This record gives sequence, C-alpha cells and structure tokens, in this order.
Amino acid sequence: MDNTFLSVKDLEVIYTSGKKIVRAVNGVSFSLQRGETLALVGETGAGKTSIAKAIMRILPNPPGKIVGGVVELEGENLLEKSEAEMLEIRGERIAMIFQDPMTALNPLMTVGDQIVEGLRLHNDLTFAEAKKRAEEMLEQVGIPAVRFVEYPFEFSGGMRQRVVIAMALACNPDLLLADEPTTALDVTIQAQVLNLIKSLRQKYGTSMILISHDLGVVAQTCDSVAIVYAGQIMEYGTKRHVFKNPCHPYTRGLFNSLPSMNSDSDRLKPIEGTLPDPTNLPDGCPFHPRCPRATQECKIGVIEPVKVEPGHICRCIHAGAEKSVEDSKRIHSGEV
Amino acid sequence: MAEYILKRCLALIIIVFATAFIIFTILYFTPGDPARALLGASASDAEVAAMNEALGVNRPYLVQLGDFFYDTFIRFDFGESWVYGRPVYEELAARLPRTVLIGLSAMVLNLFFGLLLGIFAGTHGSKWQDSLTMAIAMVFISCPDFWVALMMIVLFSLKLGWLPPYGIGGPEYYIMPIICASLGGIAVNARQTRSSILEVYREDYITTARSKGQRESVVVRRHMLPNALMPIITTIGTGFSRIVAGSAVIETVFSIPGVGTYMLSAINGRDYPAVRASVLFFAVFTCIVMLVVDLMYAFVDPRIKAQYSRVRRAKVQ
Amino acid sequence: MKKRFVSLLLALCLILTLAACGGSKGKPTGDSSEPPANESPSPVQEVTPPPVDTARRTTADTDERYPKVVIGLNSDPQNLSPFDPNAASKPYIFFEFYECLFDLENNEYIPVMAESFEHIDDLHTQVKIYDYIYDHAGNHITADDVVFSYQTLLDSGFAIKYSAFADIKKVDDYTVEFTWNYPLDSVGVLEFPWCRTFIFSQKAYEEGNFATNPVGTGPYKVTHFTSGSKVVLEAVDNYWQKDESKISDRHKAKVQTIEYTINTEAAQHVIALKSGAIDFSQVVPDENLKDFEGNEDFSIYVTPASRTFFMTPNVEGAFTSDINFRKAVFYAIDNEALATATGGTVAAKALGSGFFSDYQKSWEDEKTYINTYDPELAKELLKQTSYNGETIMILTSNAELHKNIATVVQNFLTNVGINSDLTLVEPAQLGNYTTQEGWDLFIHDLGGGSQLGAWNRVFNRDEFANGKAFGFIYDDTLQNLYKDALKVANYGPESITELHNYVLENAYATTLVCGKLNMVYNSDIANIFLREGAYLLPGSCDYYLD
Amino acid sequence: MTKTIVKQEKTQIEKIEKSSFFKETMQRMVKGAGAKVGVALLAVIVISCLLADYIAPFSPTEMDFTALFAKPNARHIFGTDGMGRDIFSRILYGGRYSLALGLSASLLGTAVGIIIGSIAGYFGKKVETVIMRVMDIWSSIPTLLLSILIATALGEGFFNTILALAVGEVPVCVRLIRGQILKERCKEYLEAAESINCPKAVIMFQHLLPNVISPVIVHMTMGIGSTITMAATLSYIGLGVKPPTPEWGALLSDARAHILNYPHLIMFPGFVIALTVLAINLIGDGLRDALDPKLRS
Repeated sequence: MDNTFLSVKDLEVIYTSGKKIVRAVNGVSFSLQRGETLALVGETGAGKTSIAKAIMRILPNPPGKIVGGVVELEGENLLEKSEAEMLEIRGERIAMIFQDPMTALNPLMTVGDQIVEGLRLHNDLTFAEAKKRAEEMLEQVGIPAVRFVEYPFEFSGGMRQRVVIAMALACNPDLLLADEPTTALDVTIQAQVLNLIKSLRQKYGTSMILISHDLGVVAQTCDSVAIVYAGQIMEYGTKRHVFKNPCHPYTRGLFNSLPSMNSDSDRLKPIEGTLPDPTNLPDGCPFHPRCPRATQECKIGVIEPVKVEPGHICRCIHAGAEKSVEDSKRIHSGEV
Repeated sequence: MAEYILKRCLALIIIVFATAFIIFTILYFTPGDPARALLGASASDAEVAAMNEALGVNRPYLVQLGDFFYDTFIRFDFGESWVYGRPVYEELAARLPRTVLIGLSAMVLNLFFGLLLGIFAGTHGSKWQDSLTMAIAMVFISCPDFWVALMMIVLFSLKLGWLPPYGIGGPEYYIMPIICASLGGIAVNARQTRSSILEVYREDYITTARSKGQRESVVVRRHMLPNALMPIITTIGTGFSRIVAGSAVIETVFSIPGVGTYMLSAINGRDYPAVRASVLFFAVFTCIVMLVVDLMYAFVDPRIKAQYSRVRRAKVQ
Repeated sequence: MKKRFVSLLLALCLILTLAACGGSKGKPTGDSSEPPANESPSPVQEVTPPPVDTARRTTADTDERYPKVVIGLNSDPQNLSPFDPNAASKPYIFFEFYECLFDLENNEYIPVMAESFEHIDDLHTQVKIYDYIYDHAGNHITADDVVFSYQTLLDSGFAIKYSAFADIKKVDDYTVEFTWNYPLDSVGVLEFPWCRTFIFSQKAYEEGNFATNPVGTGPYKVTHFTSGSKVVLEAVDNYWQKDESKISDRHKAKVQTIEYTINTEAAQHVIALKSGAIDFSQVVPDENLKDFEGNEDFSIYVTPASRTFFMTPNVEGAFTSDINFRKAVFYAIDNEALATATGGTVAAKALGSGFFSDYQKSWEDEKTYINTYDPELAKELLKQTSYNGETIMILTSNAELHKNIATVVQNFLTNVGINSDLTLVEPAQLGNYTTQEGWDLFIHDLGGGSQLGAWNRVFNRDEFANGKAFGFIYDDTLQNLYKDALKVANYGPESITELHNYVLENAYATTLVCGKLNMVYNSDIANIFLREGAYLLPGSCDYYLD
Repeated sequence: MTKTIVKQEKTQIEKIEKSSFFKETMQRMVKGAGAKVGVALLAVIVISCLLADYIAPFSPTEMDFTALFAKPNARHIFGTDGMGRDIFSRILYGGRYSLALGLSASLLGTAVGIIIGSIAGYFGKKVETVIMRVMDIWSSIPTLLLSILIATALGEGFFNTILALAVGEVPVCVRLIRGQILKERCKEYLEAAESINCPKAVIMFQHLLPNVISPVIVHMTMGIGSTITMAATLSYIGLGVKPPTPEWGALLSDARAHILNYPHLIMFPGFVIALTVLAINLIGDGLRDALDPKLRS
C-alpha cells in the first residue's frame, strides 16, 4: 500500500429533501494507486456521482451532506480541510469532467476564457501566458488554437467535451474524476474521446476514477472495477477478476443483460424489479429483494465484504466457492 | 446590428401609423361631443351645436381622418388643444419631463432593488431569507398603488411632516410618487430574478466552475448572474409599460401635472387633439424603450451578437 | 417547508401592519372628541366666521399689503384665455386679473371699466369707458380694444347667453354702442355680455398667447402658471384706476402674492391645511371641520352655495307622466337625511337655494313635497297610479356628489316600493342627455347669477333644441310665467313666487340639496370677501398685519 | 413467461393514465406550504362572498342614517360608510363582482390570447409576423389608457369593464404562447401528427396546447391579481362598475375622501383586496412550481 494515492474509507453521503433523507452513499471504501484507473459501475441513481462530488466536496450543499467516512489524498483527509484549502485542491490536484457537454460550459463566456480561468486560479500567470498555455491545451485535445475566442454554442457536442477535458487537464491534476464523459456522445466520437483521455493520462500519469454504466467503456479503459449498488460497493477487484469471475449476483445480472456475440438467445434477461427506495433501504443486503439467490440470512444484519481471492472482494454471503464460473455460463445460456 | 435597428425603426413607423389610426377611430365613435365638454351644462343646445361645427367635429369620418394624418405626419403639427388653448406639443413638452422623471427613476429603482432582492432571495434559496423577501414582494404586488400612495401621504406628510403632500417643486416633491410608482415593479422584478437564479443555480456549468476551484462569490458574479439576468432584461420592457399605465393614477393622487393626468382630462373633456397626441407620444415612447431593451438583449447575448459579427467576420476572412 | 409557512404568516401581518398604520395614523392629531360609535355626526348647517378683532392692525386700515396667501383649489383652470369664465376653477382666478365693463351685484350693473352708460332707445345703448385705462403691459385700452374683445369672444364660440346681443361698434375713442336683438326688459339679460366678457388690448392678445400668460387690466397679474399644479398672481403696482373712490371692493389688492395650488383630493386639502402648505380651502369634508374647531390657527366659515341639486321628472315618461306618481316620488325623499348622508350639502327647503337674493324665505313656510318627508302619503299616491313594481331609470353623472345623491335617492324610492336603476354618464356630457329619451328622473345641479337665472336652464324651453322645457314639459303657462317674471318691470317677489307655486302645483321639478362651502382658512385672514357670494377674491380680503 | 410480462406492463401504463395531468398537478401543487395557505385563504374569501346572502348582517344597499361613519363596533364589524351602509356586507357582496371581474377578464384575455397565439405560433411565416406586429401595436398603447378608452366608448357597466380589463391581457398572452410554441415546434411529435394528416385544429389544440399551457396558466393566475387591482384603479378614476354595486375598487375610491377621519373605510377594503391578490399569487406560485417540468422529474 506504499504508493496508495487515494483511499476512501466508509464514505457516507445523504441528501435531505423536506422531511425525507435520501441515503445516497452508505459506507463506500476503496483505494487508488497513482496512475491507476478505477471504474465505478452501476445503474443510474446508485450514488456514483455522489461519491465523486463528495471526494471533491462540491455537493450542492443545501440538500447534500457528507455524514461520515474519510477521504485521504496522499495522506491528507480532504473532509477535514477548510473550504479555502479545498479551493487550492480543486482544479489543481483533482479535476472533473461532466456528462452533458451541451450544458457543462458557460454559454456567455468564450471557450478560451473558461480555460484561462482555471489556469490563472492555480498558477499566477499573466493573461498572455495563460492564453498561450490554454491554446496549447486546445491543440492537444485536437481543437485549432484560433478558436480560442469562440463561444460554446459554436462547437459540436464532441468538440465541447474536448474543451471540458482541456479545461480539466489544464492544471495537470493528479486525479481526474470523469462522470460518464462519453454517455452523451455517439459511438464514433466516444472512441476518440476515450483515446484522447487515455493518451493524456499516460502523458501526465494522471490517475482517474471513471463513472459509467457502460461495461464496454469500462473494459476498454480501466484497471480495477467497483460495482456500486444502492450506495454500497457490491464487488471490487481488478478488471480481470470482475469480468472473468463475477461472483456477486448483481454483477452477474449486469453481465447477463449484455447481448453476447456467441449465444443466440433472442431475449435479454433484465434484472427484475427496480432500485430500492433510497429513503428506506431494505435491511441486510440491499440487493436481496431482486436477488434470485436471496436467502433468509441476506435479509438481516450487515453483509461484510468477503475476500474471494487476493484483491477481489464481494459483499455477498453466498459469494463462496459453490457458485463457480460454469454456473454463471448456464444462467447465461438461459436454461434456468 | 445596423440592419437589425433599421428593421425595427421601420416597424416603429408602421406601429405609430397604426396606433394613430386606431386611436382616431375609437375617439370618433366615442359618444359625447367636445363642445358640450367645453361649454359646460349651462350652455344652450344651439350654442353647443355651433361650437361643434366650429371645431369641425361634424365633418365626415374620412375627411377628418385625412386632415389628422396630413397634419400629424406631414406638417408634424399636433394641433391645438381645445381645452388648454395652446399647441399640444407645447403642453406635452412642459409635462413630459415630470412623467419621464418619475417613470425612468421608478424603472431604475425597479431594476436595482428588484435585482438586489431577487439575487438575495435566489442565492439563499429555500432558506428564511428567500421566503421573507418573497413575502414582502408578495405584499407589494397585492396592494393597489393608490391605496399605498394615500397611506404614505398620511404617514409621511401628515404624521411626520417630512414630505409635502402633493404638488411639484424641489426634489422632495418627487420622492413619494417615485417610490409608489416603483413598488409594484420592484416586487415583480424580485420574483422573476429569484426564479431565474434558482433555475441557473441548477445548471451544470455552475458545478463546472466550482470544480475548477473557483470561489463561490466569483461563481455567482461571473457565471450565475449574467446567465440569470438575461431573461430579466426582457421584463424591463413590460415593467415600463406597467409604470406608464400607473402614472395617471400616481399623478392624480400627488397632483403632478404629467402626461398621465393630461391624457385623463383630455379623454374626459373630449379634447381629441390632446388625446391623439398624448397617446401617440406614449406609443412611440414605449416602442423606443422596447427597441432599446431588445438591443440591450442582443448586445449582451453573444449568440445574437455573433450572428451579425459572423457575417462581418466571414467577409473579413 | 415549515419556514416558508412562517414567512407567509409574516406577509399577512405585514399587510395588517401597513393597513393598521394607515388606519391608526389616520386618527386626527387634535384631541377632538370622537363621536360615540353609533350617534351619527350632526350635519354642519352654517357657521359664521369669527368677527374681525379690531384690536389688531389689519390691511383695511393701511395701504400696506399682506405678503403672501396660498389658496387650495380642487380643479385645474387649464386655460387662462379670457373666454368661458364659469368653467372649472376659472371663476376663482379670472376676476383678479381680468376686468369687464361692469360688475354684477344683486342684478345691478356696477360700472368698472365703463364710466357710464346710456340707453339711446330700446335697441341701442352707448357705453363710455374711462380714458386712462392701461393693461399690465402698458397698452392703452380704447374703444377699438373693447370692440376687438367682443369680436374675439364671438369668433371663439364661447359667447354663451348672448341671445340679446346683436352688434357692437365704435362711436369715438372711448365710447362704444351696443345694438340688441330685443328690448332689454328681462332681468340679468346682460349678465354675460356686460359682466362676464373680459376686455383686453388687441396688441397684447395678438402678440402673446393668453392661454398661458394673459395680459389683463385687473389689480393682479399672472406671473406663473403650471397647468394642473400652480398659478401665481402678483399685485400690480400701477393699477390704472387712480381714484380710490371709484375702486370697488372687488378690485382691491390687499395681498402682494396669491398662489393657487391644485389638488382634486379633498383629503389632501385637509393635510395641506394642517401642514401649513395652504392657507385656504373651501372643499373640506364635513367630518374634518371639527378637526379645526377650537384651533386658534384656523377659522371656519360655512355658507350655502348657489349650486342646487334638482330632480326633474320626464313628463312624457311611462309613469312620470302621472302627477300622482311624481308627487309620490317627491314625498318619498327626505332631504335632511339626504344632506347628512352625502355630506358637504344642506337640505333644500324650497325650489332653490337661500344663497340667492331673489329667493323668498316665505316659500319654505308652506308644507310642500320638498320640505316634508311623508312615505305613507307617497305610498297612498302610488296606489292611485298604474305603477306596480316596474323599474324606472334615474340618470345623472358619475361625479362624486351626483353619484352619492342618486344612490341615496334610489334607496328612498325602494323604501316606498319604487324600483329604480341608475345610469351614470360623464359629468362633461350630462347636458347632452336632457333632450334624449329614455330617462324617468334626471338629477342635475344648477348655479347662476340669480334664482331666476338658475331656473333658465330648467323652465325656459327656448334653451333646448326640442323646443320643450327640461323634462319635455310643453306648457305655455309655465313659459309665459317664466318670461313675465324675467321682465324688469314686474321682476319681484310676486312674479317669482307665482312661478314657484305653479311648478310645485304641477310637480314639474323638485330640489334635493344645496351645495355648501366648507371654508377653513388661516386665522391671519381677518375677513373673507366672496364675489357673488361664492367665489373668494383673496385681493379683497383683509389680513392681520401684526 | 412472456404473457406475464406483457400483462404487467399494461397495468403499469393504465395506472399512469388514471392519474391524469390535472389531478397530478393538483396533488403536487398542494404539497407546497405557500399554495396551501393560498388555497385556504382564497377558499375562505370566495365561499364567504358566495354565501353573502346568509353571512352578511345587512343588505349591501341598506342605509342606516342613525349610524353614519360609525367606527367598527359590535353591530357593524367593519363599521359603516358615509351613507350608513355596513362595510362588512358591502365587502362580501362586492367580492362577487371583484372576483368575477378579475377572473372573467383574465380568462377572456387569456383565451383570446391563446387562440391568436397558437395560430401565430403554429402557422408561422407571414401569418406570424402579421399577428406579432399587430400585437406590438396593441401592446404599445398603455393598458390603462386602452381600458379607459374602451370604458368611455362603451360606457359604464359590468361587461364593458370586463372587456376593458381583458384588453390589456391579450398581447402579453399571445407573446407567451408563441414563444412556447416556437420551442415545441421543432419536436418530432408534431411531425408525427402531421404525417398522419390529422386536421390542423386538432394538432393545435390537442397536441400542441397541453404542452404549452402550463406557463400560460401560471401567468393567468398572476393576471387575476393584477386585474382586480386594475378594476380598483378604474373605479378610482370613476370609470369602473356603476353604483350602487359594492365592487371593492368602488369602495376604495368612495373612501379616499374620508381617509383622515374614518380610516376604517379605506383600510378594510384595501386589506381584503391585498389578501385576495396575495392568495391568488400564492396559488400562482404553487402552480408554477407544480407545472415546472424541471421539478417534475
């Protein structure tokens, strides 16, 4: 654990709306090595974005609130830092990319100005120096520097996402939080953006947390994967572990709902039911209402994560040996 | 930008012509005649008929319409007011500064306090500040302005004796009228600003700005306000016509001889030249304000400005 | 959400406080006694002004002038050109800076600019004017100017009540000759031609615009006029009439500056009086009079005004053609209660107002439908008519006082079982409706130089285009009685009483209330001088100088 | 197995249709505290005005000459006016006129606005520019003046006043509707409707209008408040409803001469007008939040 770059322990985030409290994140723990990429995978509303925003402490503060846990970036706990100190960290050491490029940029400011703003916040550059640096960034993300003075509405969706990336990586952050960066883009642009992110990461050695619900994208870019469900990490391990040997029923359900090339089953098998109501989460394992293998034990108490193999944990009592890979294949072929 | 202004000025001329026609027709078909209004109840019917003849009110509709258009739009002679006995433009010019002073300063107050209250409420969304300001705004929208005016007069001029009850003179005469004229507008502006700020508050680019490590105050000033204030500019126009409508009442209560009271007495006295001229004045004045507001909108919103500059830039490249 | 609820309650009590502060603040500052809750305020009939304190020095004794007086008016004169002197608030102002050949006092012509006059024959009269008349611009007034003044008035169309006037021509530099259409045998026929036609210099009229800066010959000149707000008059130092004995009380200049401020709201006048913004107002609401009683800074003077509210039935109407129905309507109305309810008026006791000299007090002695309220009699009379519940139409203007009177009359009629509906028209257009069909009862107000003059617009059918008197009356006896009463020869109590009684016998009209001047003024003003009993002449009032 | 899924989906869809657009808005609207207060307040005022015949201690035109200008006391809760008429009863009876005036003027103005607006919005091109220019003309004449001219031309009376008040609403409403339609016009469902050539009117009023109607409803509720105040202003300058109708505006304008000695004459009607308009604005706010698509998700 020597060069652990970021470690999150028992992170808890709640949103209050009226009298009801929404428990978005319920005790998430994971760690990230420098230069490594972690994927947070799960259905929408599982709390992935809340985790990222909690790390950066930019939760919209009237409803959202961090109520527990520790977030250590290179040993310093971000949750205890004052707002002034966080201002230094945001953009400098942690940066974020958002999902919908169409609304992620301020429509009334030129693209260049928005990049320069980030640059001049963290290093005292004159406007000219910052402008030059911003133009370099634009070139790197494949946008001709001369478009520095244009407004966001003059760019396509893909181009705008490139600007967002340029803005995020302008100050050469150590950690990049990418919140479903390619969901709003069509496939061809998606590939270009992913390659761009990968090349820039390798160039600057930036570690990244990628939030996505698209397993294809995860497979292509990430080192380790965390399956998030109802604010908890159900399964966590290297890409090889999770893709090859998914042991949590929810992970298996996710893989089953993917159309696979080789089997000719005509219907996809969706996971029955819907996400639990975050205001009153079921006791025990939150997935038990939808889990085909739920038993009585699953319904009570706290489900501790089980170490299935080194570096691969799974939060399920029945995660043990008996459900081997063949079984998952059988479910896969649809005999059950 | 130039041809946009040209197009609007052309529209302005058409609007003025149309307004003149509408007003003339409405007045022509309004019952009652100017002579009876001028000579009063004790004049005999014969004398009234003679006066109507002298004023040319009995001439056929088209002849009068032709005369009116010829005088107004060719000789720019608004004619002489029958009641006031002097050229209408002279009376209007004398009264114009007062109505404009009250109108524009009320608009400035509207904008300034409206935005201030709106921003204060918007940025403290759903906290007590928000509800309190909105409650105050609600109160001032609900009260009829002449009721508020009378209450203020009782309070400030009778009880406290700080301000003169009515009339014109030094600046102190204009304090209460301006406040009364702007109260309704402030409330409306505050509500609109608040809701538009709450809307922008939820936009993604605000979170982006924060993720760059930008201070909250700068986020509000540089990112939130410009976007929130865009829709507010258009409401300035409607705010203005609300003030102009209210001017007649405010001027009556504070007996300030403005264009509002002039129009009211002209309508009662069937003083056709005066009514036509003051209505045209209001129409042109409102259109100009609308044009200025649209230009401000175009100037501030890059999307529209770019359309014109791109045309220019395309030529350059 | 709870917070939002709390703040909304806050909004409610905010309105309450705003209203309450308006309300409680409304309490008059003085310690005037509050009328007990249910005892209604007694209507203020007449209040004589305090006697002049002879111990103090006043302007009557010396030529020294009181510095300045501010008069509150409640309507805008709008136009200062010398025509139509009876409109809006012109009668209050014009007679300070304009002058006519004669003044009218109790139906007699008192010479002003005219030195003397002589009737050549029935149809011609020569008037000689002083040869030393100069206007404020220093122009010398000659016979040419007099002819020009009359000619300009005739051309303007404002020459009302000029039926007798045929022509005017210059005889010599200071004499003009009038030609009349018919012998001047009726009373007050020259009221307008001689006492309401202002004389001004041709040169001044043609060079300037009298609408805003008039040049007259009176004891004052206009120095500032902002229409709708203020008129300022300054005393003229070299007034043309040097001979003191010839200057009548109406042409004095005992105050240096007169400022008229205009506000249509009665409440504003009270506030302006209390805050010292104005020194005189004659539209103080009844209930505010007691604010000024016992306050030594103010004096109160309440007197009946010439304005009388008539109710004329349409003698060709469905029901009003029946005399019994008309009498039923008239007996059903209690003028006393009507006066108290509408405030600022006095109950009429006979077919006119005590204000006029030719009004006979004896008319009030007999019991008539005007001064007696007898609902029972009204109901009996109603039974003798063919009326059973139909709605009759009352027409009047939507001016404040007219509207209130009509509403109270409507209530009285309902009490005796007569259903009625109100039609309100614009005040300026009321005159047009007299000859239009459709109304049953018409409430209107009349003023004039004399009682007989006031009746002209009611009983003289020559006034109306349809050749019938007011209320579509076509009655030769009425017309002859009116014409005879007008004759100078038999102008007097008998002829006017005969006419009065004839109208009452036929129930051709009734009176409801008379106007009243509620005057409150700064106690520096020693005594009040009213032209023709109604219009204040600030220049002729006396002021305490110490 | 497949049959069960299909059945399950159908029940879900049915459930959605049952809670129709209107009921759903009402449920969400009443949740807000402001709207609750507004609805309660307006309900109290409207019901008491409608039941005026039973609640009001006196008839609105009954004159008691022994109690002129009486201060609020046991017999007359709000006191009496200069003619001895009970203010409380007059406010109750007057409420019918003022509310009816405010409501019908706003409804009339909005309805006309919607029709013209949707025509302008939907047909576009020449029709739209012509209509919009007419609206520019219409809105360039100040609303109060327009009402005065209409009231003078048509004379006094209840319906003329409604017309005079509604006139001011139309251009604002047309502009609002057209703006909304421009946003909706590029959406596919309109092309879908046109492709199966359903008549223009159906497209306009069945497809387009429901999506566009919410801001208009909100504007209308706000409009009712300002129309009631405008009715009061019209009475104030002597052009409103004819006496003895106890419309609130008339009450205010009659009372203004006595504001110094008998403040209760102007205080209570002013206060009631403020309360009613406050209630209506609260409901308008509640409606706007309920109908706001962003809040809906």
